[in-house]
Amino acid sequence: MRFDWVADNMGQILMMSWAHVQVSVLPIFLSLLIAVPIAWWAHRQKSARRVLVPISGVLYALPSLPLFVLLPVVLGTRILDPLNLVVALTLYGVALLVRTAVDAFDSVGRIIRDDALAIGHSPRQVFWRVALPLAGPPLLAGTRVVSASTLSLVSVGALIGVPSLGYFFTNGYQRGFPTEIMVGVIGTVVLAVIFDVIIVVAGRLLLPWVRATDRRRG
Amino acid sequence: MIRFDHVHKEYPDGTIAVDDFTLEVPSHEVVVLLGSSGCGKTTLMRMVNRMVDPSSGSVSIDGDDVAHSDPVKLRRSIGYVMQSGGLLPHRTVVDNIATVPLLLGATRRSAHARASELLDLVGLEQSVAKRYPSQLSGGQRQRIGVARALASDPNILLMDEPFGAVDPVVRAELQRELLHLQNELAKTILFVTHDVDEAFLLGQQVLVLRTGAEVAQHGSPANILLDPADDFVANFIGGPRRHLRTEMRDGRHIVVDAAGHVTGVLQDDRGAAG
Amino acid sequence: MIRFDHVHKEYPDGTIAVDDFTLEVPSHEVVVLLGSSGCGKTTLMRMVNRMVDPSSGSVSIDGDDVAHSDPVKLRRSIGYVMQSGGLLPHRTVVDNIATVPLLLGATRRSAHARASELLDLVGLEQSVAKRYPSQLSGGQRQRIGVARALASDPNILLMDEPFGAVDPVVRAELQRELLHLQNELAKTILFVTHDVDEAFLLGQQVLVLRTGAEVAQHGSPANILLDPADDFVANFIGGPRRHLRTEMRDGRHIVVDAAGHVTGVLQDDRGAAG
Amino acid sequence: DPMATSSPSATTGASETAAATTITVGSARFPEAEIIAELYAQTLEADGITVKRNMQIGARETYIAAIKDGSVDLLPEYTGNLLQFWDPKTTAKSPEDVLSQLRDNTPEGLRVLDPSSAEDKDSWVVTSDFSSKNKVTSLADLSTFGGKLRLAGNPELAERPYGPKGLTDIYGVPAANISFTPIDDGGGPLTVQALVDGDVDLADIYSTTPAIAENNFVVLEDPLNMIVSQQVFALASEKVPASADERLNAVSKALTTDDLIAMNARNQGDEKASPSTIAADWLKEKGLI
Amino acid sequence: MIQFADAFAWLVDPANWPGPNGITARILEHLWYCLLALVLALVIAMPAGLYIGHTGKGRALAIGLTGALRALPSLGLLTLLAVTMSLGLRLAIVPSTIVLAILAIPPLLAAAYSGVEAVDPDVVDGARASGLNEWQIVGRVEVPLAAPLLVGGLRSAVLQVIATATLSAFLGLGGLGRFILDGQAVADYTRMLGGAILVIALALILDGGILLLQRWLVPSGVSIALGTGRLEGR
Ligand SMILES: Nc1ncnc2c1ncn2[C@@H]1O[C@H](COP(=O)(O)OP(=O)(O)OP(=O)(O)O)[C@@H](O)[C@H]1O
Ligand SMILES: Nc1ncnc2c1ncn2[C@@H]1O[C@H](COP(=O)(O)OP(=O)(O)OP(=O)(O)O)[C@@H](O)[C@H]1O
Ligand SMILES: [Mg+2]
Ligand SMILES: [Mg+2]
Repeated sequence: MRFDWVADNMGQILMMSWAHVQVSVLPIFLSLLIAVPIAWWAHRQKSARRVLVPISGVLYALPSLPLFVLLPVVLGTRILDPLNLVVALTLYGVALLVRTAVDAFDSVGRIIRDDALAIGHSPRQVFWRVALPLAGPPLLAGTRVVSASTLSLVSVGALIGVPSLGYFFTNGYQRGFPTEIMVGVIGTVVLAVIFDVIIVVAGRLLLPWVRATDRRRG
Repeated sequence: MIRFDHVHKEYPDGTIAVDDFTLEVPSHEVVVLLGSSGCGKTTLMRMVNRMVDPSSGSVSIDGDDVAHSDPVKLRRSIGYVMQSGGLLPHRTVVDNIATVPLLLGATRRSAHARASELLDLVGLEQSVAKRYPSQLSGGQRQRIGVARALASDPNILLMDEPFGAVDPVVRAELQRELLHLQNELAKTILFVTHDVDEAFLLGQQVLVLRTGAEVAQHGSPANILLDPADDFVANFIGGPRRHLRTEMRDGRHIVVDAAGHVTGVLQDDRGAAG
Repeated sequence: MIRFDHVHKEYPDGTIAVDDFTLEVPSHEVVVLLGSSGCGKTTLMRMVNRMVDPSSGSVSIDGDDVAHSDPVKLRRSIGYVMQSGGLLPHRTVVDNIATVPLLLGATRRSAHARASELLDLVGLEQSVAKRYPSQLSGGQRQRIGVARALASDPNILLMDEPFGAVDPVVRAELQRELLHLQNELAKTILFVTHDVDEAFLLGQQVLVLRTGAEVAQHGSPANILLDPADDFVANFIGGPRRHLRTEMRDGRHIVVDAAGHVTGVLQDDRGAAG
Repeated sequence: DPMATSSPSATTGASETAAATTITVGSARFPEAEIIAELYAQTLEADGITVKRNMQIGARETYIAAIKDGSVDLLPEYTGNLLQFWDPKTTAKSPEDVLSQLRDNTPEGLRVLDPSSAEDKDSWVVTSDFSSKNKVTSLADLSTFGGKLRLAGNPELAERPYGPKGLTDIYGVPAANISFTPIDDGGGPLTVQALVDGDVDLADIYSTTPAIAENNFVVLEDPLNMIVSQQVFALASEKVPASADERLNAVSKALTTDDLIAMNARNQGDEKASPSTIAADWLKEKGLI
Repeated sequence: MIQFADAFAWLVDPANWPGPNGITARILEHLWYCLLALVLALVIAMPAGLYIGHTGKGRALAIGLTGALRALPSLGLLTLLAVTMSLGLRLAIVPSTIVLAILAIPPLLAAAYSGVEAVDPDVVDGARASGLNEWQIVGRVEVPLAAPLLVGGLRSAVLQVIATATLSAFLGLGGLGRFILDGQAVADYTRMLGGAILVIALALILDGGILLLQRWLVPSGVSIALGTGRLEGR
């Protein structure tokens, strides 16, 4: 590990990290925003579930590189548009989250939703006030997985010219320079940890009862 | 007043849960549905707040068929206490109690003030207000369930085995408190249980049900105890356990059931002498 | 004979579940541990088959400290019935019953033959043998639990609220059958419950426990009923519910408790007259 | 607009002034291209133009598409390869023919600035062992090579006229005798190592790669000019103001093949200097900024 | 959408199938890389996951580790290993296998420990009290009852590995990634798309295969016990 190189190139490292963050944030949000309604639908309707859950599984099997390359052709975007990456990563995020979210809603349980209805929540209120918050913990766990895998996948964008920490992989590879690749790997992991901490903290703020309840169990 | 009129319920899977049931629950009285598991008690009770709609027949409240009312509004106007408590695990106790007032548009402040009053009413300290349901004992949870059901001051309370999940000492306490509360509030209460002692303790009228919610006997507790309509009822309410005799032991009169097991001590020899 | 000798148990989180408990369970007798939730009953019982090891003190069976025995072998020699049944949900009824004999090296054929016998013994039809636990009613599951515990013909049976999850009619039936079984088999049974009636019905000796498994009273059912050691015991075993008097109604003597609730009908006037 | 006349292709982009424009400079995905792109970028910045960088985009197909759709505006290119890319059937060999045909084939909206004398060609290299043992010093010697020839190079080489196909078509090496392993490091360390380890016999390594000298590799001669002249030049879109051409041409004029080798050595050798440092140093040395 | 027609034409063209660079060979190479990696991952993740699930020890560590492994960028790891291990072209399979195994470990590990944890504690308690020893509890109770979750973990590991094995081509290895990388290098979208379709098809076929295997292997008692028998195979 050549620390002098790291120090000399800190500017570029930070720049690439920032670029990395920029393409990662949106897909994480979008996948949550898209997966939750899909999962709610799949959770409530057996027939929808039979179609949606396997389809989300198939998305997961898409190899990333051709997806990145072919999306501009499909979307009519420009070749280097980060939007391509955002769309592709969102697809993966949705693929990961739909199943988790369906399971999360299943775990809330008919009984508790039934109880909420029985005391006078409207079906819409049942979703917003009961099912969604109670599905919160597994959704949060799913979002953490999505965040980690998104941050790791962004670097494949280096193969199609979208700047990110992945630049250090291809460039370091071409130059036979482990330090540079390591910087990319460590940078990605550090970003993943930062994202994870942010998500966990957000979770604590949004789901205060989880901790209160956990403490009792020790 | 709640009226069931030739009510019948067949679930989509073909189960006939209720087969032609008719009953009038007078206002300000406690009527208990007593029967073993699966006989249709919960189904009957949930017809009142339209959680279940009858396949045929009708349920009406004070003469208005509930089928014509908006289910969400209807449910907000009826208190419902369930065996599991049915509390929202992600809301604090005070928020749980305040659920219905808040749904009805009360301000947070007034809803919480009401919740405070109710905590007093059901005999809980104010300190539990900020806890979550999982941080309470079973008995406390059931009290919160009752408080929540009372929050919007409904005329009708539906109680579905509300004390089934707590241990016997706490249960006895909760039963006493319910009687006390009812003395004060005089709600119309439909109460479901499979515990014979509980039914006889709480009900002004008791209905012993067979499968399909068929009424095996309907009457006052003493009535049923003294004159079981048939073997099913006699057996259900305890059979040999209810056939008592007294014995002398250690110089005192004790009461023994048909199988020879001691059930209590005779307090008053005059009574025993008839 | 099972002996608890100054047994103490502190769980890793600091909970003191049992605080200095001593007891001798005579062979071929049923001893009941009676107490409310969390008082340490299960902890005590599980020390016998080393599912829990005491922090100090010792448990011995027929004079041998269980601490010196191999836990797996020990458990195979003791029958254990739990509230939830604890059956293997992915094995058929017959395989569940045959678990221990198979572990002990019996052939499949002989283990299944034994399982068949046990099905008869606990009053189940042979037709349930091939079903899975989830396909049975609660009462049937508990019978299978008893059958499984008896499979290797153990001398000792540990029963942890075995009938707590079934409805009262079925429970009464199971209790009667257990008494009947015990008449035949004469096992040494340690039985845990929080149901006072059940304890008095089944136990030759009953221990009323407070928190920390402190013995509030130890004696025969009649003994405890007639002479509760203190207010705690009196209250636990029913308080006013056990203070009975008789009344005349419809020309018959009925028995009424202290709160005025009817508990039964007096069968025999001669008895009442003392 | 005073700049409108200074460049033949600036007719449509003329309304944009230098100061208001952000120019995106890109490069192919190998280190040298990024260094040259960095030379352009810093030159433009010295001129007061705001520059965005989008380096190491990929292979020619990708970055040419990117400059066409406006994702990037300025790229370093190599004359011969780009000509063959646009006109695979070309027979031009000399630098002059290549350049003029290249200009003819350049699509509307793009312009070819002055080429540099600096060249970086694909080159087929072998180890000195292989060379002496099999008496191979020229591509022409390969047709008589007895065994199977194991080739390595960039994946795109498989399709290039100077790749395996060229060896067959131009030098008569039977296609059946050739196997090709694509390695995605732009003739970098893995390719070099494959050659050193003897995993392959022949590798396509850019002629300015320091590793050729370091490992004593033999660059096979190309008597039939299969690999055409590869002068470095700047390919610009309309967004690059014509006023910048002069400065960019000045860079090309000052750049030599030896400069490329030296800069690559700084980038890939022990120093691992970053393209921007290397570019800044060179530009200062030449008095261009 | 024109590309799809072309890609299918490319796929059904018999000329593209035989030979060392043909589709058949690439599929076999691809499967081989995946198999190696999956076996390696299973050997590491299964015992570890079962141990954690059974004893509850090391759970926090496992959660942290799976999170960290998930965040490790495959491309970075691949290039790093290729550059540092200096194994050359012939042994490029080593870094590729390691990277793919690292990809497969998190879902397998998570499935193993959460699957075992999800088994009703009363059932385990009952088994222990009846005299099953710890191995018997794991083997006869926990593993069968966790089977559906274990298979779920295997399925997502397989999907990811099949999709990501395309990156192995980056090191000069074969596999279906060749079509994608080589196609990308020369903007041959037909070949790229064809390669991608092959990858997806392979993933789906394997996924279906595992599902069938699950139906066939998981005893009916488990499906009945978990109430999964009637549901669609999730
Ligand atoms: N949603 C449903 N779909 C199909 N069958 C149902 C449904 N709900 C209840 N049943 C069936 O209808 C019958 C009556 O059920 P119900 O819940 O009313 O009984 P219950 O008397 O309340 O029993 P418990 O004491 O166990 O609560 C039972 O056989 C039950 O299995
Ligand atoms: N593994 C454990 N770790 C920590 N505390 C425990 C553990 N098991 C039981 N306890 C605590 O020890 C005390 C006694 O528990 P135990 O299960 O023996 O009670 P019990 O009398 O069987 O109660 P119940 O009637 O609810 O079954 C309780 O406070 C319980 O919370
Ligand atoms: Mg019910
Ligand atoms: Mg217990």
